[in-house]
Amino acid sequence: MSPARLSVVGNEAVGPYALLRLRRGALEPGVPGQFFMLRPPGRLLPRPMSLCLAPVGELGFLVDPIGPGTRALTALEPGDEVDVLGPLGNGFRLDPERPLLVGGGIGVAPFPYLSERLGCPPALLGFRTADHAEAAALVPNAEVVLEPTLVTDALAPGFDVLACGPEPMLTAVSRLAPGAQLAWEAPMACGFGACYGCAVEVDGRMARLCVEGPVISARAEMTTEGGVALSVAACSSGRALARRGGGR
Amino acid sequence: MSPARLSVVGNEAVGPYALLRLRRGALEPGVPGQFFMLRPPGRLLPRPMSLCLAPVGELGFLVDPIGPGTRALTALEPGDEVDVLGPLGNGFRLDPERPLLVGGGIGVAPFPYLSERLGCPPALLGFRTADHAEAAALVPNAEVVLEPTLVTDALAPGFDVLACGPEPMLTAVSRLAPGAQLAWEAPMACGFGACYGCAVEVDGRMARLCVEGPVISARAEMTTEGGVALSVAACSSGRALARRGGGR
Amino acid sequence: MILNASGCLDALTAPEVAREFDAFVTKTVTPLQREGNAPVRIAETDVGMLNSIGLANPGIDTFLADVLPRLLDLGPPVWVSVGGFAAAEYADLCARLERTDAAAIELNLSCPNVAAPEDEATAIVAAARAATGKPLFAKLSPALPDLPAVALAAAAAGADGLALVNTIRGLALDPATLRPRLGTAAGGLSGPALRPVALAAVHTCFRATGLPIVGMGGVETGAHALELIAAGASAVALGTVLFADPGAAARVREELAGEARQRGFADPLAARGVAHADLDGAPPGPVVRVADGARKRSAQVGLKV
Amino acid sequence: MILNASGCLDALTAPEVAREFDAFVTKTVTPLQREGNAPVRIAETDVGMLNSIGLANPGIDTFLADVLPRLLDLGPPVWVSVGGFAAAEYADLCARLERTDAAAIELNLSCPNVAAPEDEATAIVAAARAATGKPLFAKLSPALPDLPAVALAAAAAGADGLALVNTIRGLALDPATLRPRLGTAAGGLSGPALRPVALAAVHTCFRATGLPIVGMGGVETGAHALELIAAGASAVALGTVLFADPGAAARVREELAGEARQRGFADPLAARGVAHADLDGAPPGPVVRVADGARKRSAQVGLKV
Ligand SMILES: Cc1cc2nc3c(=O)[nH]c(=O)nc-3n(C[C@H](O)[C@H](O)[C@H](O)COP(=O)(O)OP(=O)(O)OC[C@H]3O[C@@H](n4cnc5c(N)ncnc54)[C@H](O)[C@@H]3O)c2cc1C
Ligand SMILES: Cc1cc2nc3c(=O)[nH]c(=O)nc-3n(C[C@H](O)[C@H](O)[C@H](O)COP(=O)(O)OP(=O)(O)OC[C@H]3O[C@@H](n4cnc5c(N)ncnc54)[C@H](O)[C@@H]3O)c2cc1C
Ligand SMILES: Cc1cc2nc3c(=O)[nH]c(=O)nc-3n(C[C@H](O)[C@H](O)[C@H](O)COP(=O)(O)O)c2cc1C
Ligand SMILES: Cc1cc2nc3c(=O)[nH]c(=O)nc-3n(C[C@H](O)[C@H](O)[C@H](O)COP(=O)(O)O)c2cc1C
Ligand code: FES
Ligand code: FES
Repeated sequence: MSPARLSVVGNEAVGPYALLRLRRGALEPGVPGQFFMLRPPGRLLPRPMSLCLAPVGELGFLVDPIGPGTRALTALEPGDEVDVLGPLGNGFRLDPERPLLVGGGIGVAPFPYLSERLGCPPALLGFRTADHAEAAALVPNAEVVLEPTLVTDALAPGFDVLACGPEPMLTAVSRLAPGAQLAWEAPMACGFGACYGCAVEVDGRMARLCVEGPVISARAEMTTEGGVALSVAACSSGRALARRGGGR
Repeated sequence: MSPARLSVVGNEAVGPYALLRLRRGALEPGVPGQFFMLRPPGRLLPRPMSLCLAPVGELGFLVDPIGPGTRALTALEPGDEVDVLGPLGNGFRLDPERPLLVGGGIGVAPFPYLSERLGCPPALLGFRTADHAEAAALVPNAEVVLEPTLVTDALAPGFDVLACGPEPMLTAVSRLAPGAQLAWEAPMACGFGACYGCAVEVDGRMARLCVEGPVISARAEMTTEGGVALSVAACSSGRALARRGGGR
Repeated sequence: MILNASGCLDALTAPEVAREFDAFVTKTVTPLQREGNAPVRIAETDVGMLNSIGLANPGIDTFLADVLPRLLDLGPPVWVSVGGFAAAEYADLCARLERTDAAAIELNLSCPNVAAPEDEATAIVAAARAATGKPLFAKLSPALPDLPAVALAAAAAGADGLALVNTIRGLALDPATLRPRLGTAAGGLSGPALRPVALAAVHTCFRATGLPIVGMGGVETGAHALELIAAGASAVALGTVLFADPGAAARVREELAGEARQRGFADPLAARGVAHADLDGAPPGPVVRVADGARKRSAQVGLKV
Repeated sequence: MILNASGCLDALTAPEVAREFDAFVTKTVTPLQREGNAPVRIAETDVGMLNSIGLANPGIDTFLADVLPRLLDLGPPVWVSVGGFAAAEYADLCARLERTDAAAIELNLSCPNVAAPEDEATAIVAAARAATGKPLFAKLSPALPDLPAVALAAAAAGADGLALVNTIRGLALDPATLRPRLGTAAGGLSGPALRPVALAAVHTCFRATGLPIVGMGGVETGAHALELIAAGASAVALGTVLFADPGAAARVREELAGEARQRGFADPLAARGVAHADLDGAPPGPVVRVADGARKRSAQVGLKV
């Protein structure tokens, strides 16, 4: 199990984000919601990135440059090479009857590929600014809300929600849509179960998000870092996971 | 006392060496035999380099790529910038009556500038291979010997020797030409007396080569790293210094 | 011989990675189950990574019942790392492992809670020695005022080898908030920053004890591995590098062979200890006599003295 | 407040560099003259530098007669770093400095030779305290099993502040010959690798003692300095960075002011200890009460408690 060295095909700005396109090589795109570990040049550890787009022969990632690793990824240029491992973790179940994609900020990253695989279901996307909202152009059938309006303000009942976004959003969504599939985040060093770094507390026990997530549809007693206990839908594996608090 | 950021004008191969030319900025070239600290990109510590050439508006260095620092210097390209501190240390006295430059390998580095300042005196240069000997083209009036012939095999008496080269050569030269001015080397972290890293043993006492050297014309009891004690000519400051053993 | 560093690989979730090692070392097992520390548990810095996993493990009961049998099924010999808070706990853990097919036991002595690490090492290793006939490796922290003294104490108490080094304490702040990035504030620093520290530890402990040493700390390449061997290691373990390159075992093994050949060594282990030899060819300084038991038990797991 | 790290600047050969500091710290002075170690004494690695200078210094007699008067003439306050092998030597060195204009004394406690660093620190600091009324800073190695305990012992014995951290042991091999690059084999590792180690040390010792701390270890930028202050430092010292950038004091001071402003702090010291405060604004954990004498003497050299 070695990372593949993929070459950069393109890296274009999408609002404040960058759409990094890599030649796919022998890697499979996997299921939407699965992720890949990308090693930014000059950094010790790889960074988890959801697959955003899977055009023929390519893998596309939407990167939010928030720290040294993501900034190094957004600085890659065509012809550069990057080590990529994946697909990893558990993606979304693709069997919902009335799918609705609900996401916020860089949480929309997995939606273009997810939307394609689900036949372009409706999507409800929240962003901080109009600039950030440029990413919505990657998602077909999207309705966009901007802060101070929140996706939860606009969420209609009766859908099978597939959500990805900052923790407070996921928490709020899980209250309104108890059957939702949620894609969580946690800092990850390895992405394949080796380091126990991505452990989050679920039902008073620690579970590795990279092994049991990142997509969870759960109804369990989940405790976030801030200590807020809430009840979310029971997941296939019977557990729920919380990503670390703080949010970005 | 801050290093100046100089931009690279050119960096051309001279045999296995590289001639790195920098825009001089506000720096003085100093006296031949003095040195500058150049900080290779990506490295923690700067590296000492003798000034090789001082064309108008430029400083030129001849670099032997033997390790990470010197390799990074030889990889610099026109337009790159490099932090430079100097001139530092004590150079050659320029008052000898019958000067002869004696050098070996990368030890020829200070000679082009020295030769210019002394009016192109004769030079005797030793190299390992014909490829290395390409550096002799930078020194006017040079006679070249290749291994197995050594400069000391060809050294005629009656000259005021100014020498720079590997330690065994300097040691041998100082035996044949007791009045010689010798330019020694030692690993240096700072070049301005701060770290005590460049200390070498002289007369049973440790002295900082960057402060009291690198050029010494000495007659004193000098102990090299290998423990060989030898007598070399007394220097103006009444001391002699040995550079670290091993040699390259 | 290339091992993984304890806590840096779960052979059950990544069996194909584990099978590339000559032996597999478990995450440290403690008497009782431990959930580990609250998140965030990892952070990258410019010189290494910090972790505050907190010895998360299922405890010895579940480990023996559920985990070890599956690990043994994978193929490579299994070294079990054990940790506790008192000598009696280590002894008990070793006694429980005695009847298993574990190939060796690594005593994680890296978090001593007392002011005299020599005494602590002596007590723990002696208790463990009394409890097991398996090869015993003492894993030490490099952050000790007198590391070789602790290594000697472990050797005298019956350790058959050493595992060097564990992480050292470090902390990183979030640049924006200036708050610690890890939930526990400080954590263990591993990776590149440890490289010179590990070399110093292996060098001094080899000289002091002559015991076989599993060297680790920031190894990323075959050249790094060869340096640890030259300093005195008989085996090399890979930790942090596995997170970026799970295939590192095979790569490092190949690079190591090439680096050794290039320097004229018949095989990598022929370079063991050369850092102690004078350049003029004089042999390394006095080699400490290693007890016959330690010699024999180390050989069992393929480590030469 | 920005100082140089002991041993990283000779104010007499580079007075214009020294004058950029708020106070100048001398290289450690010992009772007798020391030539230092045989070359090679320095080596760069990928994560820091190694040195084995070996406390080269002229000895206290020559220091008092020839060096100190010239240092005092330079302008900035002079802190004298002292080192010895027994408490009585430290006491004697402090007594000799008592009648000078040295602003403060740094006790270099970083090479303890005994197994119980707490006892050693207590003995040395107590002896020094009895010998001088000058502000006393205990400089500690981070490589101790229980650093805060040693810091507390130093505080209890009368230290007015701490200097954290000294180097940790490292070793580098020549890649071609696989022999140690330093003449002494191992040496002290400084620079970037120390950054997380220094942050952890300052963080834990601030919490344990509340004493003013001179933080150091790999500081290259104002952001690094601000992190040490956030962890608990009242002043920051520059070491290895000076070798590449002798003008670092002025640069770091300016960057530090900018970094603090950018995060909404009126001045850099307003950020002192914020790493200990909860993000929701709750104040940092229990602040240890600092003795009046320590408070007063630290204030003398401009360090707030
Ligand atoms: C399964 C998964 C999929 C992801 N997919 C994407 C994606 O498609 N596009 C994208 O831009 N990002 C994605 N992320 C987040 C991305 O991995 C992190 O932003 C990145 O690792 C940060 O690295 P850095 O070096 O840039 O910043 P760092 O310096 O590591 O972090 C900057 C700040 O963000 C915080 N932080 C870092 N990682 C995380 C995290 N995982 N969760 C919450 N806070 C964090 C840090 O504590 C710090 O405060 C994903 C994360 C996971 C776990
Ligand atoms: C005053 C002075 C002037 C110099 N002028 C020049 C010059 O004009 N051109 C030039 O190419 N080089 C010159 N040097 C030598 C040059 O500074 C070193 O080769 C360089 O610092 C090596 O750095 P590195 O990172 O490439 O290799 P490193 O990894 O630092 O060293 C590679 C090998 O060389 C050895 N080594 C490193 N530095 C020295 C040294 N100073 N003396 C002996 N052995 C050493 C190391 O121990 C190691 O074995 C000069 C040195 C001094 C002291
Ligand atoms: C995430 C992580 C978890 C670790 N867990 C353990 C452990 O359980 N027991 C142990 O003895 N060492 C543990 N270590 C230390 C490693 O075994 C190793 O000693 C250290 O990381 C140095 O090697 P490296 O630089 O190659 O990572 C852990 C290290 C990391 C990074
Ligand atoms: C060349 C050198 C010499 C040093 N000499 C001393 C010394 O004499 N006394 C002392 O207490 N610390 C000494 N130190 C340690 C520094 O004062 C400082 O604690 C350490 O280098 C960490 O800071 P830095 O990473 O900024 O260099 C020395 C460090 C170096 C690099
Ligand atoms: S990221 Fe390493 S275990 Fe999940
Ligand atoms: S190189 Fe630092 S004192 Fe000479």
